[in-house]
Amino acid sequence: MLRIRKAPMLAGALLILVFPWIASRVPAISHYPDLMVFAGVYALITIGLSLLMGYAGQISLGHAAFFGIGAYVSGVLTTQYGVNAWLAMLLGALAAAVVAVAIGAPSLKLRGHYLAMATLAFGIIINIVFREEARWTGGPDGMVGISGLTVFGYALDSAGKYYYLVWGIVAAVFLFTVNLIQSPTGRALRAIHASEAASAAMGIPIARYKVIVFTFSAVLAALAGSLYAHYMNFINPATFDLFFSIKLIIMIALGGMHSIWGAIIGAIIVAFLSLEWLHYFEEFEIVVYGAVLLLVTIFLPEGLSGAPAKLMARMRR
Amino acid sequence: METFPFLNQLLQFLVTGLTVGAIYAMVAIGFNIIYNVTEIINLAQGEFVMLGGLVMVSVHTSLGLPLLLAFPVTVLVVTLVGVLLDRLAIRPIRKPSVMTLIIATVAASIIIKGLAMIIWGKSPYDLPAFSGRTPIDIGGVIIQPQYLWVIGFLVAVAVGLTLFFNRTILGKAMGACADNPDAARLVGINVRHMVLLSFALSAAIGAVAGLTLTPIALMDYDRGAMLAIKGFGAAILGGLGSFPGAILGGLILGLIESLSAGMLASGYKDAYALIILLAVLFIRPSGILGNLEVTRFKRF
Amino acid sequence: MAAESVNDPILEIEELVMAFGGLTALMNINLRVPRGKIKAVIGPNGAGKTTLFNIITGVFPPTEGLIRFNGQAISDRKPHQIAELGISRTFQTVELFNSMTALENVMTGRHLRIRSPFFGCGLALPSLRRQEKSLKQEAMALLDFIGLAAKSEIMAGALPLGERKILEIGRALATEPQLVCLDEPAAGLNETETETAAHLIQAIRQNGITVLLVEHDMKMIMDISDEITVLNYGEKIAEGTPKEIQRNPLVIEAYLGQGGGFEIG
Amino acid sequence: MVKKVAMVFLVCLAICGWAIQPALAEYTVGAIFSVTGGASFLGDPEKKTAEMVVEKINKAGGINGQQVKLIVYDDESDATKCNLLAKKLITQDKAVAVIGPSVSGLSLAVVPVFEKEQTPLISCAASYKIVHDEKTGKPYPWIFKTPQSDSLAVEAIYTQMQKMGISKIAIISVTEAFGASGREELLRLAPTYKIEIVADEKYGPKDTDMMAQLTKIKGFAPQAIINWSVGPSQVTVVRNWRDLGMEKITFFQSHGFGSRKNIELAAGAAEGVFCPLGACNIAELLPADHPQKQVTMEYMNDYKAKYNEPLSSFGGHAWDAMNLLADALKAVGPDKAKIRAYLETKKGFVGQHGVFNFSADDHNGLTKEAFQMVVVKGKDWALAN
Repeated sequence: MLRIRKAPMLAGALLILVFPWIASRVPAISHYPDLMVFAGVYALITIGLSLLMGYAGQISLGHAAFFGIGAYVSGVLTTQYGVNAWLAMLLGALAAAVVAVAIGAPSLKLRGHYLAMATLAFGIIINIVFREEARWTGGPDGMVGISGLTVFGYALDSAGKYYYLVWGIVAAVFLFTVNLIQSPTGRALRAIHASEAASAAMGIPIARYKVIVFTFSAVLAALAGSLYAHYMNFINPATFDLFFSIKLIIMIALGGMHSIWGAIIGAIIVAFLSLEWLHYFEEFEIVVYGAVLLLVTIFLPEGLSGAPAKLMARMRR
Repeated sequence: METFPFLNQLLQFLVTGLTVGAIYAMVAIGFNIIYNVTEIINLAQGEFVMLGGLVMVSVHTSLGLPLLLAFPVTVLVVTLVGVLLDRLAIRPIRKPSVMTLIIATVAASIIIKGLAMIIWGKSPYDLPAFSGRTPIDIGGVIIQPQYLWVIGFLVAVAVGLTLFFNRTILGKAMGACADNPDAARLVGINVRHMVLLSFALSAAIGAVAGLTLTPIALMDYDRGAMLAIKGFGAAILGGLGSFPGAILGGLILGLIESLSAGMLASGYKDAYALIILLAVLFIRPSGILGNLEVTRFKRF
Repeated sequence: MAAESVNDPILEIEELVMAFGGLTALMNINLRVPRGKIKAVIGPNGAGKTTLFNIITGVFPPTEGLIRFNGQAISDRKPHQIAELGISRTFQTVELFNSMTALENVMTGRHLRIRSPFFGCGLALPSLRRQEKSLKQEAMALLDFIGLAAKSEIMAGALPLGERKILEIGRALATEPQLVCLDEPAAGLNETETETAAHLIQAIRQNGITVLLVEHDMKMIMDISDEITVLNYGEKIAEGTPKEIQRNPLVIEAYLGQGGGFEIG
Repeated sequence: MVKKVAMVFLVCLAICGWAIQPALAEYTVGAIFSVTGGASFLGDPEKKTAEMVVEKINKAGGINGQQVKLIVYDDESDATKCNLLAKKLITQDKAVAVIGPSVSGLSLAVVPVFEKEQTPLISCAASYKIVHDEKTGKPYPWIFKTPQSDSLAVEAIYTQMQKMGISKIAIISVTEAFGASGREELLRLAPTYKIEIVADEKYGPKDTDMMAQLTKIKGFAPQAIINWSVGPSQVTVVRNWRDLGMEKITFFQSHGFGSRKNIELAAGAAEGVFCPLGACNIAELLPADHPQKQVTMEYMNDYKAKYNEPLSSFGGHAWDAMNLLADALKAVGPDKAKIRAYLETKKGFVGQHGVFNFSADDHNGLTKEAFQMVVVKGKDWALAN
């Protein structure tokens, strides 16, 4: 079940590699690489979140806050203190890690809905800070003038170039996570999800693992935040509000909670739905979005990543 | 200009806080009714409140039904939406895990919000206050008549539910489902009906909260989510599943918001309320009146 | 730590009291588990046997009293720390990792014996890959020992109850414990399965691992136990060899008084 | 299996792609408004207005004989979407120029896009930061905006206060971009007008009640209160002010109050409230010789006839932006650089919110005279003396 096969991974990588070329040939989708940059940013967050939710069984409704911490640390340090963008990215991830440990250690003792509320509250509080500390963050209006990224003097100043940066990072994180799941650590996480009592009896330090995974997912979210900030050259608090946290959960649910593939598929689908496809429905957009989500929940409780297996099972019958 | 003593200010904060808190408490009660029977947090709870306000606007202001008639009609309509929510979004899920059920309620809340936008548009609506808008002045503390209605309805809902759960067979059956669905099934209670009933009941309470709130704060299609979150916070603060907890949690949340808005930096008022909520959870992981042993047995 | 003598008991419980709210589940229990033996705890339902297990393995701290493992007080330790010290357990309700294969369950049991650095795992370091390979072999050997080698790739949740119970014992053994606490390993099993379980428990003792056993199947208890303690309503009413216990009038009364059958094989 | 899914996906995309290739219109103009989401009170009338204006132009034979194709996108008050839509309008829809976005924050979010792609943008949002590059101290070359800057509204209010002898005030604002930038200007300009701010309170856009903040303000006994917000909360705050018996403390609303709907919603509580408004809100009150009398009356009548709802001043920003752009297209044709140059030198453009005089140093082109101070009297606006 958990053996993650190499063939789909290679196919996925190839697809990602040639996608901009394909898109450039088709006028109607020529802007899709631009969308894919955001999908990649979301995917970075959902990979971590899927590890936390699908494998360690812990919910978080506050990950938009870590996304924001990464973005704001990058934004503030580069624009106001002239810090190198890559260093700022690292510091953003570090800041997120520190906050994650501080909030995760007490929160992850909570169960179920209580944990959901605690992370939700945390997310809202951080968002209020982004909004109120206008000296640093620019307040609700947002923050302008965040520079783009350069690699050895080569500017990543177009969707095409940034696309490869973001998806390169996604690929690396994906590989890392796949390794992790198939390692003793991954087994321990799944064990915790299956039975905390039995895991503890096997000597697995549950609290520590939960905090580690929470922190890892926070770091990934912060990294995504930095990438977002340098691509948009602009950030505002509304991007990192609790509705984005809920949107992340929707991505995970649509893609499939128990699969890292699901995290990526969910991120791409939701990015395209909400940023592009649903626009065609105009005022019915919100209703259609809800209906899609509801239908997937009803008919594909395992998410879209579970669909091919389900389809094959039905065909065999 | 006349002076305005601090004590008066404080009392004013309390009055305001209790009123807002009463709304949160009603939303929290709605959460608890469904949670107790199904273990689901129904994130569409706030949409019931929004619908309560907007449907009332339609039947009272637009159709011109008198208040006394518009009230039951509104509650009935929203209750129907609650029933539909259960039938169309919750029951069709074949392998229900708590997480998928919650996602389903999120989806439902998005749909309801979208439909409300199409039906009522994006502008806010007003309702006439139930007994006029002349403020009552008690020793310098101002009370809007509508405040009394809000608090009155909270009391009515609390008393009504207490009687329902303790005195009626249906209520007792629902209570049994909440304690142990398997055992309830064994003694012949139709758990599905109870789930349906819980959605209907909590939609009705949401509607009451919405139609009493609208004369104070107006109503528009986009209000539901924020009210749901405040109500969820209240339910958690008080202890999930506990009705006295919901009322306590709601009132405390309202009071903190009002007091911190009045006495501290008002931009951070929501943050203060949430920080206190977090602090309570870290000390009492199952809320003020929640039972840790019970939460352990709940699936999620 | 003082040198452990073969004659010292591996586990000592002194004046243990456990109260849940107003209800006293265990009252002044004294218990010694001799090293390298099979010790059984029996008693009617509600006697407090599982509670005793939960306290020993750190699920909840005792209200009063002392627990010493190899001479070291452990009553304030967390479950995973107690596992680390060398006490492993099974559960009355079978707590396997159902979405994992039998092999993975046993591999997870070896968590304490392997290294699992977070970043190393993510980077799939060669040393960890080698470790994983030998881990698999060790786990297979253990599955072989408990007789489930053929079922290694089957999901634990899909196994029949008898094999699930055996697998759970195997997983407990994978931690390389000095003391293994088995909570009703034969409950719900048929005669042949019970026999398999009994053989396995004896084999465990032969490997030098002490067994603490809670069980209702009196035939099995009497066959394999070296020493038996009887609890009733949270109190210890008797202790001794199987033969002594069978003859103890208090024990007979406790069981008969409760209306339950006390089959002595 | 993922491969299969991917293949199907790709094929779908390709089919969609060829099927809906955009047909090239003569003059393609883009628009981004917050038609839904938190700022829909801005985007909704703006979209309606822009569509109405274009319809009128096309009915009259278009510009230089060419029809205008207006592509309106809804950014849903979301920065990410806004950014994507801006790029899509420029690169894919080949818009010669874009009007919008509705919100300051989102306008700021797309400034770098338009600067990079060298495409004119006429924003419909208020903040002066949109047309002020802090690095150069001058406007961004490609960015213009039609709404009066918040600072002009603040100056109009402060000027009125000086006339009324008010010097001790409290401010209260919503914790959204609109309220935050207004608050910033209120704080910044207060010393210039010798006004002391004794209380600075905030509330959330979805708050049900502002009694606590107002009670606190009451304790400071200021001469006036300025509220800076939009949407339902600005109605609630006026009602609370009335309920608390604070009529002696004069209430000033921002220009965000500029819709008669708000007076109606306030249910009598808005009586006596001051508010700076653009000419289009009070077209019928303007003297016949007012330069904007004609255009504002025309807009008001057209809008009411077409949409059967009261005019909101925000729609006027889109009217100004769309007509400015039409004017430029008529003069120089669909050439981005020429449009930009034309707009920068445009003088005396009579719009809904004032007479615009652009220059290289001013890409807004308005003065505080663009605002009229009005007061609510008998459930309608009346010019304040």
